Amino acid sequence: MNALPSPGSPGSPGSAGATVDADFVRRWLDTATASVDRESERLTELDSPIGDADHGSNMRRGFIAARGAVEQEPPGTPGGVLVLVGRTLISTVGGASGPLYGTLLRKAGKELGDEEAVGADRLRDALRAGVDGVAQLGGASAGDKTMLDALLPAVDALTGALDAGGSLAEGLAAAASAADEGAVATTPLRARKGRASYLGERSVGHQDPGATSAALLVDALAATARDGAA
Amino acid sequence: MNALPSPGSPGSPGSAGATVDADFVRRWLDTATASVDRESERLTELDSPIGDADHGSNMRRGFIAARGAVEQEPPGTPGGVLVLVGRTLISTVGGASGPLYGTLLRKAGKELGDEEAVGADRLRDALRAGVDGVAQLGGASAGDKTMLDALLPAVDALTGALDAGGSLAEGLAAAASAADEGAVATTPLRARKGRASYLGERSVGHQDPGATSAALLVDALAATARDGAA
Amino acid sequence: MKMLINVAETVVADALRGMAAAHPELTVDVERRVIVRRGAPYEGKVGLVSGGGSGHEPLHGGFVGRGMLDAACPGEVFTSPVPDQMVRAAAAVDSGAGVLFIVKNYTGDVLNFDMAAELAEDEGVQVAKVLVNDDVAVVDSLFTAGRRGTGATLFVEKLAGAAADAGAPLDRVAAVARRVNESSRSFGVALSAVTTPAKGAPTFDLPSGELELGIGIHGEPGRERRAMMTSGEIADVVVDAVVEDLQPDGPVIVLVNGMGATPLLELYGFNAEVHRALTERKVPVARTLVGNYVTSLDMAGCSVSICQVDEELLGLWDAPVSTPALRWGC
Amino acid sequence: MKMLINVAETVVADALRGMAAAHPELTVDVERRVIVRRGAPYEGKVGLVSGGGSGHEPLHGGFVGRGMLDAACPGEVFTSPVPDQMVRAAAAVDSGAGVLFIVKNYTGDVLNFDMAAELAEDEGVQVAKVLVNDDVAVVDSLFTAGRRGTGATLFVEKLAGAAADAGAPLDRVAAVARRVNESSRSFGVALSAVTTPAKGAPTFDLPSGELELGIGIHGEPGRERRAMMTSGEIADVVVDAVVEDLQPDGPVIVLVNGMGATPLLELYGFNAEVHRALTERKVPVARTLVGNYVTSLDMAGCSVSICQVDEELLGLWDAPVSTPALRWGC
Ligand SMILES: Nc1ncnc2c1ncn2[C@@H]1O[C@H](COP(=O)(O)OP(=O)(O)O)[C@@H](O)[C@H]1O
Ligand SMILES: Nc1ncnc2c1ncn2[C@@H]1O[C@H](COP(=O)(O)OP(=O)(O)O)[C@@H](O)[C@H]1O
Ligand SMILES: [Mg+2]
Ligand SMILES: [Mg+2]
Ligand SMILES: [Mg+2]
Ligand SMILES: [Mg+2]
Repeated sequence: MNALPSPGSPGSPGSAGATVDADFVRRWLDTATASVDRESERLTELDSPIGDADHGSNMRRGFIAARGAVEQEPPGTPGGVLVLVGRTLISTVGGASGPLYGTLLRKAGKELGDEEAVGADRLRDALRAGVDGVAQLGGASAGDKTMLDALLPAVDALTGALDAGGSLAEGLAAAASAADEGAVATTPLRARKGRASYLGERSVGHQDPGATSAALLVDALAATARDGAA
Repeated sequence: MNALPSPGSPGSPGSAGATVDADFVRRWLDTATASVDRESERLTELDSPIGDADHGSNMRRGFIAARGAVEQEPPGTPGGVLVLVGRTLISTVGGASGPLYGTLLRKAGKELGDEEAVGADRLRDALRAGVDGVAQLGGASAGDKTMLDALLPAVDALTGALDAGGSLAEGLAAAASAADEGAVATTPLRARKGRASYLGERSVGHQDPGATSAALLVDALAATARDGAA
Repeated sequence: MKMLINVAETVVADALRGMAAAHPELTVDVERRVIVRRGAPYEGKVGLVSGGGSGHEPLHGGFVGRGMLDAACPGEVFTSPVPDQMVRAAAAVDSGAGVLFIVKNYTGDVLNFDMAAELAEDEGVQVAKVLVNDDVAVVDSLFTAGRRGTGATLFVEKLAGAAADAGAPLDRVAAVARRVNESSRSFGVALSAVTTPAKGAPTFDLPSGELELGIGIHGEPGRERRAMMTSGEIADVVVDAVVEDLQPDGPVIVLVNGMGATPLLELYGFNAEVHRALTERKVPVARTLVGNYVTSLDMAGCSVSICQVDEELLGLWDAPVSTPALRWGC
Repeated sequence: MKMLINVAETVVADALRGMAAAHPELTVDVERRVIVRRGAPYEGKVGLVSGGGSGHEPLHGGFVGRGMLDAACPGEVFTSPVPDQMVRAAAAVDSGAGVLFIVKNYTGDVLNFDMAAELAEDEGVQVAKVLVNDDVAVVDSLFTAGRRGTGATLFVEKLAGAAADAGAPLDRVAAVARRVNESSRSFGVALSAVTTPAKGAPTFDLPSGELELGIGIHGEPGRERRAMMTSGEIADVVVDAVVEDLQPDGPVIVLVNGMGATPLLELYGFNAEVHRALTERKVPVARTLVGNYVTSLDMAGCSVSICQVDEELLGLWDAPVSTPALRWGC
């Protein structure tokens, strides 16, 4: 709860005090967009047996649009970038993932207000706010075989790492591992939300596409921190 | 032209004088129906690449109906049976083959009028009249890749065999061989009538379904004479 | 190949029972295979009768009703009906003003309708016939059975039907029908072959990555096989084929017709390209109809039909029609 | 898999251009993906807006017109539209009498329409929402996203549309819509999987000799796979599913709906079996609609929807409707 290294304390680059600014979020967006673009077919493939085969193209369309929007009028704060990305996803994705990811990022951005640069703890607060928003909007809980099964463990891992004195990069690396594991762990679950829930028992044995894309987004966050820290 | 063995001369069974009566035509109908039934899939198969994949079911439907009609009220003369078969084909087959085969048999039957039993020469006359009817109705000539390419050689072979003093069974055996050869010889032809003509050059290399079914009908005629003669 | 059927033998009879159940405004004789507009014959009105093999639905049964056909005779799948059906239909719809047979140009249809016309005239019904032969994919020469009747059948049935509805006498209705046919051209493209219930397997092989140009509506292969093209490229080929043959010098009605299994989403997209192609060739479009009207069972693909119209024909097109598959103005 | 398209990315935009070209009675905003009835807003009339993923055509765009929808918002293929579209549609059709959003029950549709409703209300438009959730194949429990909206959407749009056309106020139109949904049930069967333009291959494998029972309209597999059955057997399964769930004690309207690639010949044959099955279960049929109305691209198969009706609902069904895909009485 009370992170020991105080935010903004002049630690080594890569400490929990490392700053997340608008540029950081923009670099994350670039990495995430590239990753979603690259994995688009796989996401659609995962959305075929238990969904409607559009998750990859949905994510791709949304992130390319978000990147365009941010490039056209780059907001000056990390919160501003996140809100713009969230809004753009809502306006361009559609489906279940559009409002959900849009809410994730909008709520996260709103949490940051107009702070110009934030530390790891505030980023964690923002992610927590975003994930809470997703849970509230979609009504899903852990284990329902949704994107939350990657997002919730990610935020928990980040929190744990920071609480244990880890740096931003370390915390996000832990979050990424947890998200990846969470995504893989959706395979044996029976879906209780979204399209896959229509399949009942037949949804078992397939990895959830939204959990998979959520892990990609968290992975991109970790990569951004790692590259910035290098 | 002038067949030497005069019609009706009391020759050996199987001579040109052998009689074709209502029973003969009924036995032919049984044999032809069985053969069409057995070969139905092959006829439809042949009608696939250059037609509309219905010739087998057309023929099968028509001959089963014709057999039913003849069984229900068996006409007493060979001409009567042929006319009834022709009429039934017209009323039950549809497509190109319905009116054409219907006309073949109706015209053949009409040629025989109400003669109770006829010899080989009259049967030849009847077939000639039927085939002329087909040519007139359909407007096709030899080499157009139609049923006529089996029927015309069959009548010619029958005529030739009888002219050479052959028996009914011999004449019909010759007719059957000629029909079979004629059917096979349609393969390299380019269709000029019926559906296959739409394909132009692409009709080359496929055996005509109607010529194939025509050969079956002539084969059945030969078999009827042969079995009767045995 | 899976089909939503009982057995192949009863497909047509089953469909007729289903039509009877769905359309109380039609009298469906399942046994004798005649679909008649309820209330026929209509006093003083010329009766319109068409028919052909089944498998092209909604053609023709779906076009029976006010302002179009008075009766339709469905044959077996892809097999023209038999004369008995047409004779019965003619008798059912003749008010004394005579009957027009609308016949698609296929050997089977022509022969059977010819026989029926003779028989119906023997029974005292005055019969006129019009042949629909709009398919430019077929070279019309002494060496073919002539052009096939395809999409333009809808134009002929609609416009002649409107003329009959307006009280025109038999020779006039027949003249309209002939003029519509002469003013119409069609061309079709297949993306997949068709599977008939009787055969149960595709009638020809169409490898992925290829399409057939110049197909008919009976699962026949086309004139030519080509590498798969975009919707825009296909529109150019198809529009070229019909426009070069018809050489219209005035507005046309265009039918963008699905062969059965092509989604409406794709058909509408194709329609955009057809309009573009017509506009580029300076052919004004007066009316457009997009949908599955003259189909070939489960074939994927499309055809385009155009009909050049003057004021009279356009008026007949806009006139009220009320049938299961085509309905407006009433 | 071959499609009549240019590229997957432009499929929806191309279709909208094609709709615009075919239907001058509609205003199609291709860029912003809104299809609006020409002349809207109609003074004093409640505006009806629906929408959803593309690939279900003619739903919803084909149902825009007199007596049905005022506007439709098409999303990407099988992807619900975005709130911006619905907000724009609401603004375009609101005469001040308010707007009803007709929403098929899918997480995506619900979330996007919810957001749109908030935004539209911010802009001063009074919005009511009705959820369509008629698919009995889905167990409606806490452990699912609830029943899907499928064929009954047509009933809701038609009957609520007629109520709005007759001048009913928003709460009344919404009440009719809800009542129709509560009185309706659907169940679908797939004989083949669906191929989306984005994926370009079937979304699931369906071996020959098998069918999927309880499918949705987005290429999702069904609840159960079975050995292929006859049309009559399928009708029994499907009719049992909807009748046992709805337990109608009066006449129903029945929609025998094709999923896209099943020939009309087969659908009519299936309708005969559906009528037989309903009759055997003593369910009287007041009206029947047979055709491809709520489709799933190129899927072969069908669904049956029933809606129990009283005098009022039957009157609304028979009321004039004039849209590209459903038209009668005017
Ligand atoms: N109620 C929900 N809460 C959280 N996530 C959800 C919910 N419903 C669906 N999802 C996520 O959305 C993903 C599907 O997204 P997508 O395919 O883009 O939308 P759609 O299901 O509308 O086609 C699922 O894999 C799941 O992770
Ligand atoms: N004008 C014609 N004259 C003679 N035979 C013809 C003619 N047109 C077609 N045929 C024959 O009919 C056969 C096709 O019969 P069928 O498949 O039953 O009818 P359809 O072509 O109407 O489907 C062809 O193979 C050919 O032998
Ligand atoms: Mg999806
Ligand atoms: Mg044939
Ligand atoms: Mg045929
Ligand atoms: Mg979707």
